[in-house]
Amino acid sequence: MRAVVAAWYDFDPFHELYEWIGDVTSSEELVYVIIAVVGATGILSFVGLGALANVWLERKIIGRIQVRRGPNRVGPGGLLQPVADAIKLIQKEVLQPRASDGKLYNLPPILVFIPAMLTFAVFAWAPDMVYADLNVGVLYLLALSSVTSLAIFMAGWASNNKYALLGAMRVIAMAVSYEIPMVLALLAPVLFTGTMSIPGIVDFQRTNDIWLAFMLPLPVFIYAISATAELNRTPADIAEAESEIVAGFHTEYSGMKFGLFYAVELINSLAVSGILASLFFGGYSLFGIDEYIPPWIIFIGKIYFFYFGLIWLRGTWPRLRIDQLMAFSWKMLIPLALINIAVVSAEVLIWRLNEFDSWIFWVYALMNIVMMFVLLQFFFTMLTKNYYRLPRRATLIHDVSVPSLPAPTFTQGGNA
Amino acid sequence: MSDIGTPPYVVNIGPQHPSTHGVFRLKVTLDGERIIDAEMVLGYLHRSMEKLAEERTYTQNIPFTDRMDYLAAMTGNLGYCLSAEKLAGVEVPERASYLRVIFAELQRIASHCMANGTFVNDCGAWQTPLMYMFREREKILDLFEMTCGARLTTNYMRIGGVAFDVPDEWYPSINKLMAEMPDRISEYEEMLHDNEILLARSRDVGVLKPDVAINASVSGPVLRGCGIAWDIRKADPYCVYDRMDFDIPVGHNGDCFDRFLVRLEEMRQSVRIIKQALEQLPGGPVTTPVPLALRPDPGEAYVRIESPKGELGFYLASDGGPAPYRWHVRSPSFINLSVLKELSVGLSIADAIVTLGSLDINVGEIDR
Amino acid sequence: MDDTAVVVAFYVLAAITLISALMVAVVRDLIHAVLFLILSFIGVAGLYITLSADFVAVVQVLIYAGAISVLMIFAVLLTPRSDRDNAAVSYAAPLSVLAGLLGAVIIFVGLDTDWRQVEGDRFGQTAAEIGQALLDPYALPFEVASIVLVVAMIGAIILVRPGNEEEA
Amino acid sequence: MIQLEHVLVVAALLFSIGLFIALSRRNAIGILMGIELMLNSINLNLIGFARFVDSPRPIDGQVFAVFVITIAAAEAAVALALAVSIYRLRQSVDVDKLTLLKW
Repeated sequence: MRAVVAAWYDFDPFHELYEWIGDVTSSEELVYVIIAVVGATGILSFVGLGALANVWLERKIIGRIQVRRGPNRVGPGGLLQPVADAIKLIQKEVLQPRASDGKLYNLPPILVFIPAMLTFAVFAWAPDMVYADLNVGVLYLLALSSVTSLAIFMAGWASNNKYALLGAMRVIAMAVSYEIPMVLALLAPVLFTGTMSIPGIVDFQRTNDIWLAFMLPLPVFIYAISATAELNRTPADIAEAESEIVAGFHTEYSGMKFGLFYAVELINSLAVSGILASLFFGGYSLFGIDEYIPPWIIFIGKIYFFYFGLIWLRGTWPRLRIDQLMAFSWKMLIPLALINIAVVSAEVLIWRLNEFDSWIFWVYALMNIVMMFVLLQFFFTMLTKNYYRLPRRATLIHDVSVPSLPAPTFTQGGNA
Repeated sequence: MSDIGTPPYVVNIGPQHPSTHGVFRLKVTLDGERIIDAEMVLGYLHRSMEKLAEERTYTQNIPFTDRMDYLAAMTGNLGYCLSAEKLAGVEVPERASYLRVIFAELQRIASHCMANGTFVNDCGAWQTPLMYMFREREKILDLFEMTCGARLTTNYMRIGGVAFDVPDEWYPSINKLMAEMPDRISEYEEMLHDNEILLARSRDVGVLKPDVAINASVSGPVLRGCGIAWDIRKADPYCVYDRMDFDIPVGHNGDCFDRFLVRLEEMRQSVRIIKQALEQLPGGPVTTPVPLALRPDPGEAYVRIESPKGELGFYLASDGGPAPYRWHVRSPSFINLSVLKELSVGLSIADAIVTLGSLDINVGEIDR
Repeated sequence: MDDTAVVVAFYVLAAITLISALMVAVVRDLIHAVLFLILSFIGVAGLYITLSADFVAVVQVLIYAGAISVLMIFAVLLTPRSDRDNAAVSYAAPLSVLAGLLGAVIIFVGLDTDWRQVEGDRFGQTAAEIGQALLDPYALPFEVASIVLVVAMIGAIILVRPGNEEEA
Repeated sequence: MIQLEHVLVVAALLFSIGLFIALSRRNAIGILMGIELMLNSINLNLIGFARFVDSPRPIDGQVFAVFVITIAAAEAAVALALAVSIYRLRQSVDVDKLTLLKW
């Protein structure tokens, strides 16, 4: 793997650091510990800086979407706005409702942080820049996302607030519904590549010079939607639905505790973008261009590309109701994912049995893209036909006309 | 999650809540997320305007009407001044009538921008449609500012006319705005008509039956949303509306989306009216001199106008003194709100919020 | 170094697992009990990792912490507040003695038996191996398990279907 | 170095805690929690045996653990559905009050 990257920059901190420390000391344990600490620091600083940058990006881009300028007072172009936000949040009083559930109330802001950070451990930033190459990487990501929903539930429960409890119930219900399409969608790249390790999947895409997204457009769609649902972002932000249940599970959190929830939402968005980028869009590889640009820059670029997509979604769409969101999962995403799994397994079987070259991937890509459009068209028509039954323009009438109506049936003020 | 049989769960939506459009409280009993009972609690914004008015002269009462429906101050002014003029028998110059129509219709556009924007916000959009609609609302408020110096609480109409004539730079501004407004409205339609999520959230949600609407005395876009073509501007024309050519938009189904559509289309019709009024706008004075301490003869007057929210009625009774003996306001928000319980029982919390948003209430007007 | 780390991890995880399992029995609030149960599940998952069963560990987190505990939370929230206590029956003390005795017997048997132990870590890609085992020697149990799941799903739906109330 | 005995002791303790919980709770959901803990201890044993005990196909223990997790999920779903419907019938999930079959 090492031989592949031999470009002009040859930036490979882990490997070179490893060798350098290896020269200085002969203690294997020391090298191991140092590398672990350096890697963790690197990932944490990326995540921390990323969260700060996301605050600015999100506010700026949403501002642009909403025909306004966004933050532009603190620092050049409002760049210091996140710092100002953070300072404001830190110095705010942290209120705790008296009826809240003591320790349980203080735990969730910390607990949600752990899975958010852990997600970044398995990403492949460059061929040799992998912090933890788990051979169950994909399942590990799914397990982490389910832990996040539990922490959010704890927050809602411990606040002892009715809005918060409603939000918590919604989170739990969503977690149950959207875990299934998510697992089924992420199964498809695993089937194709024959490995659950993230670096392995990225490597498959690099060696075959194809993105799995071409072959598996449907799982990309399913995963992206389930991920927005798990992230609690519009159009699926029902857990914190501002207009309905105030702020959902974090209604009672103020100051930096709220800040942590907010930061975790941004970090999780980055994580989801990272998963999309590495499982479906080639990770650090870019059709050979990664020989000339440091791969980790490509990977971060891809992460921010998908993150922009998430911001765009938030700036554009209204929110679905919880039962519609559930119906969307059970009636559309799960059947689609099942169909997709059947088709993909057949394709993988044909490929493996006949030992075809990688040209077959482009055939599969064509087939699957066509299949995706047909299926999506069918399901969308089925799900939304009721909404188009009436005209979407008001009728114009020139003169006043009041129809004669049956006897009053109105009961307001009486019983009811 | 309807029939699991969980214990009922009482939630207070409001008085502090992001989408009650003011300090209004809806106490709902939930089964899961479904509302099985709803109780409206009003009065958090009660400022006792009707009683205060009995101690003030007729002219001094005009600012109160700004602060009733603070999103449509012009129509509040207009309705009050019309009723005071009817009580005192004051004639209004023609130019003032035209200006009143223009400003009332501008106010209607501004108010509908606000209503539709917050409605889509209540459906969960992250402010974007609201910001688009605010763009046009800002321009309308600029026109107000040019004319009377205030943007929100305009206090522009006077008994016997309007306070000021429009300045010269006002004409190019309004012409430009009216030229681009139809495109803007089309832009909103483009943005929102084909949006499946908006349709899913508002089609068939909060369906108001025509008979219920009429029996509840609902008016305005809420009434027209259920397919009844009723508009005071045509049924009982005031100012110079009888000289204008416009249509009444009506909905098909009476659901939240229809109310939204009716408001969008009404903005178009308002633009039409303003264009005609600008063409016909005569010269001359903008106000009839009226004594500052107006003492109408004993008697009473009731005038109703079509405010952006519906039928806004002003009842004034005089005992011959400088202050009204009794002032009563028939506020459309209050009466339109009365169907909320009928509409929201059986819906989920999210739908009830959308329904509340589509009724376009203004708590300043409800509580007065 | 590797070994000591694993041993320390094992002891810490065992302590977490057992203490939180005990807390499930001790705490009064049912929701707290469920949350301690989840902690215990996660501790067990950690133990699996120290026993080089990473696939089972992740599945444990996914199924127990992600699904079963969510079901339990739902069930708790669907019952009224008054029923949300975690009280023990009045004869809990003799039961604890009984459970303790049984545990002692199991420990004794476990320590006393010769288990034909072998040295060394034998697992590489457990996920792939489990997959092959499920499809080759255990194909029939695998299918039966899927049928059990379907039956359980249908059964659960029928049990909580709204129509049942009239019959009751 | 972890020995099989360590695993067995932890699993046995977990099992007895689970047994105690399952026997002593009055709440149906509490009983289910005890059963889940017992199943977990069994899984721990299976994994431990797979790791340490000589056998022709060592992965068998883990496969069994996967099966046990599967069945536990099914069992939990049905049991919780039962608990909810019992609550609907009797307005209580206290197993001491479920005396419908008592003669």
